[in-house]
Amino acid sequence: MTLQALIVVAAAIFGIGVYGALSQQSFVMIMMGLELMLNGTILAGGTMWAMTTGGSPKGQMLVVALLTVMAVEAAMGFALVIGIYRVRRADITEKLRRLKG
Amino acid sequence: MSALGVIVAVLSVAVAAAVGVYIAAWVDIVLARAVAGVAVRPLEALVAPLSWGAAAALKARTTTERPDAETWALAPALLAALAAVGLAAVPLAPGLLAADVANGIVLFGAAMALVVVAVFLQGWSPNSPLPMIGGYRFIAEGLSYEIPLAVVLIAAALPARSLAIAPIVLSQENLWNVVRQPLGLPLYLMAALGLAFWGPLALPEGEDLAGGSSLEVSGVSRILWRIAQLMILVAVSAMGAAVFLGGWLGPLLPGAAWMIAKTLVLLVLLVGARHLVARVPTERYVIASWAILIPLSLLDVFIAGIQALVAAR
Amino acid sequence: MGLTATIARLAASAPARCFPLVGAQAEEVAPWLRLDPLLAIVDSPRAADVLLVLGRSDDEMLRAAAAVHDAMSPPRGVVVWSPDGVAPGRWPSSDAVIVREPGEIALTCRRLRDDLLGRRVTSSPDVLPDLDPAPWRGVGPFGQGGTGMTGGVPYGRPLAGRADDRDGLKLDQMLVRVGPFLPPFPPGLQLDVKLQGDVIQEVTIPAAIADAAGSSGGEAPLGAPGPRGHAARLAVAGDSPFTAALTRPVPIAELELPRARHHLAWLAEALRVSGLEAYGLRVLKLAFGLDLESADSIDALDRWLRRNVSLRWGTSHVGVVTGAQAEGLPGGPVVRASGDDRDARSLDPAYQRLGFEPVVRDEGDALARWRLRVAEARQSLQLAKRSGTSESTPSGVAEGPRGPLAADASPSAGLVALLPELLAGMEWGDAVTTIVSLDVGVVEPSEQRAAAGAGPS
Amino acid sequence: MILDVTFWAFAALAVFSGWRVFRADSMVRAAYWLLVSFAAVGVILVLMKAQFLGLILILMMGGEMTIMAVFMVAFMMNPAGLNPMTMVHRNRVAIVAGVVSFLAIAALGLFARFPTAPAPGGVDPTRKLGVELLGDSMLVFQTAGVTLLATMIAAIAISSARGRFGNADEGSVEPVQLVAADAGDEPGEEGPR
Repeated sequence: MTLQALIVVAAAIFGIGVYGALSQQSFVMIMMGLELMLNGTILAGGTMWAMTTGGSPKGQMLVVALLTVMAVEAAMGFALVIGIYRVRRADITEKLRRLKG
Repeated sequence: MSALGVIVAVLSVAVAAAVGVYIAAWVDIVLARAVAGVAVRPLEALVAPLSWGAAAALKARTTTERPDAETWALAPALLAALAAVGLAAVPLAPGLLAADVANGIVLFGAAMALVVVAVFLQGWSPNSPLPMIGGYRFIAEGLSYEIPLAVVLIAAALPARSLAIAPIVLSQENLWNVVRQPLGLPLYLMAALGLAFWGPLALPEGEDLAGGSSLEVSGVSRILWRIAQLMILVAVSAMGAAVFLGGWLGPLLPGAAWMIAKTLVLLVLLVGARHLVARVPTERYVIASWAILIPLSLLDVFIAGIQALVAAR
Repeated sequence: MGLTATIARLAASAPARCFPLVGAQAEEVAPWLRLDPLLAIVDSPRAADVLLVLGRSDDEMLRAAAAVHDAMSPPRGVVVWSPDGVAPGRWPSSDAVIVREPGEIALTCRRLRDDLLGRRVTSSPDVLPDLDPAPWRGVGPFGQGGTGMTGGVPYGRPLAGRADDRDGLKLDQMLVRVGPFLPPFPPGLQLDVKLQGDVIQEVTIPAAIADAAGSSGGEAPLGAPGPRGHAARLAVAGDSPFTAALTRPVPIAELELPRARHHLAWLAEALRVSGLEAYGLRVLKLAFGLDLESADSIDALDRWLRRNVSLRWGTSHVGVVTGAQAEGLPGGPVVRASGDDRDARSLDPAYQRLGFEPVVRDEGDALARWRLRVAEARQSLQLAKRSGTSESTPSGVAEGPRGPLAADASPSAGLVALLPELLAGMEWGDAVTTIVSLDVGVVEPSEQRAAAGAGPS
Repeated sequence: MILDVTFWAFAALAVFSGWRVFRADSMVRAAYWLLVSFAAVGVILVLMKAQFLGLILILMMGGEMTIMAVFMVAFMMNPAGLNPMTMVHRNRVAIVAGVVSFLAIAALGLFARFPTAPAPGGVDPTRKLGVELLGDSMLVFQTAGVTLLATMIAAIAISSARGRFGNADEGSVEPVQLVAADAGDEPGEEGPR
């Protein structure tokens, strides 16, 4: 369990997340891609804290911040999905030609 | 911890789970007979869980039309595994702790937060309407029991200044948390009923859904699911005993005996609730939880915080 | 001795788990089976050893029963009992065990279960062919259905349609046919329900059940589950004292004790559906052994009901039948719980001499109906005690436990017709509470069809 | 040794389940594969002595993924995977982007030089994190709290049916011709789904 190995794993998770976020049509699936990217980021952040900071809590702070970001992303994402669905009956990106309300 | 210690601790979890489940089933039968006004015959009732289990196990497993077979098979195993993790986080006697982690309360909370996944899968997988409604119900009420559960556990951890459970037990040397935080245990027990989808909060498996999420289950899976559910009850009882009733602390008797006695008291309370309290409608439970139980649990943690501040001065 | 033998021996000491299908003229028998220690009445056919076909059923019910049978997990067996000497040809599988005396039902089930465990009897085979209700129809590149990515009718079933809901979103709506053997429902009650989550959007009473029999038969996952003995259905049963009272004088005690017994048996069932099965059994025992001296027990029961906060919580303000709705009903406890004092007994001179005053409550909700029935049971005991040998006066209308009986009418048709109006917008749990609190007596789909035809337009 | 084996097992699980998320036909399975990925990362964090963070991650994600599963079922067609499903666009571009970002970050991890200062284990990390959260980084922590509060309010405002100017579905509707064009692509829009 070396830093290099951990970063490669985190990169793999992040890469899959990028693929998902770019390729999926459904809003919820796009959010899953974003979450997966954040998952990789959390792993990388945790790795940096565990391997390079000598236990300084600032590294863990970063992960806490990432968890907050994830919560915000999920909540706002779901709210937007509901909002757009309510107005446009759209649940995939192709149904949205314009972002203007 | 030595290898031997680990083996002893893991074995103790297995034994505690098995014995606890058996006792819970027995208490359930005895109390049901007492409430129904039938001759209780406690010794005869000792065989009843075994014979019911055997009868269920001899049935073949049937399937529904196009179920999600893998997740269906996974659900009872997941529930049992989560209950075992929860039980492992509880010190059963001084030094006898399978999951000796610095964040025992968080471990317990994480395991219990995943129970919703197991119950939802159990309801979703058979591809059948009534079980699915049961699964959805459990998600709908999920936060209503999870938040009070987590908040009162945090409040109980405050006086100990630790998230590990052994220090929480030791912090009750002079005064048990059930006295120090009078709101804690009642709120915890109410949340525990929701978590174990048992009795008044058996919403996903209520009689109005003819058994709900486990309606379509047959054979060994059916009995496994019931065992896993009882394991959850045992785990929450043990945690409640450790965190609110002073765990192994007590005069004269050895620590383990006190722990067992206190766990049994909570277990009987929880099991008995099923026969005396009617099932609460989902919507009214959720409203009551957000309007009453969650504010009360926040009050509980607030009081605990002030007490901790005063004690620290 | 091997492990298997040990398990089999243990299993043999468990009660036989039965899933009863209650047909016409079986409600006098069905409720009391719960009191028998040889049996355990279960909620799901998946857990049952024995399918118990009680009473007379028509072909539609037998088709549904076949689906229930096939949902049971082997080893399984069938026991049939019918009051009119049994028509063995009716049940499609030939290996059904036929019982002639109601008293032998429990023992027969238990013996059959033991034989199944001991492999002396083979498990009964599937009745219906294991076929898809319709072939998969896919046209897309991945085998998916018709229009768009999600259209099509996999196995003959359309995917959920969308409709307005209370959140202003148009989400999927699920059409489910429930009954006729759903354990919390009165036996025979069948409803088409449009569900969104567990909110009921629309309820319709299947008008032509025969036309749709294929789907109700094939839908095993629907949990076609079963029956339970609802309180005695006295409406049609030919020999009940209430129908007898239509044409000839009947001692009042012989009317009032069965009425109290009916109400208590109903209460036992209502308690069971509310999650208090054990207490329900206590009430059922009380109902079974009811005599003129049971008044104190009923008082204790009433006190317990009033003090039980959780029951009040689950039933108050649920399923309110308004005064206007009650006016359209012929009468009965449901009407009296909505502030209407119609009771055929108040017109009977014999009852007037006893100082009879109908029990009335104003709230009209499920709680009012619960409390009213307990109060009526109490009152019935008092009347029976005071009546001595006095007899009722036949007038062409008699007050049955569910409402006024006339030669050609049962009180339940109006209640069934009221269901669509009453249940729309309710959560499933509240809807079940409401249906149970109405004490509908439906057994024959034909009767239900008549109700659908006569529904409010 | 045991640590390494455990780590690689969970690392493989995290990556495999992350990949399965976009290959599952059933919406519920997709959401729970993502949960498995998060749980595996949580376990890896615990192995790295960030016990509190790992457990909190699992605790949070258990709830969030369940909500996600319900959203998928509510908003997507074919939630149970009865129909095979792929719903992708610009697949090739996305694959290239994914591979490139993987290679870039992995290269950074492999070839950049990082200081070596492993964190100590025990109770310490959690305690230190607590002191940091309510000490030096109090402001950050408070900001996170306020952000979450703002998110809650915003989420309710966006998703609620009634807005300042009446019901959300009245008024703010896409221009007619675009709706018509959409309807051309997707004739099944109002049909059975």
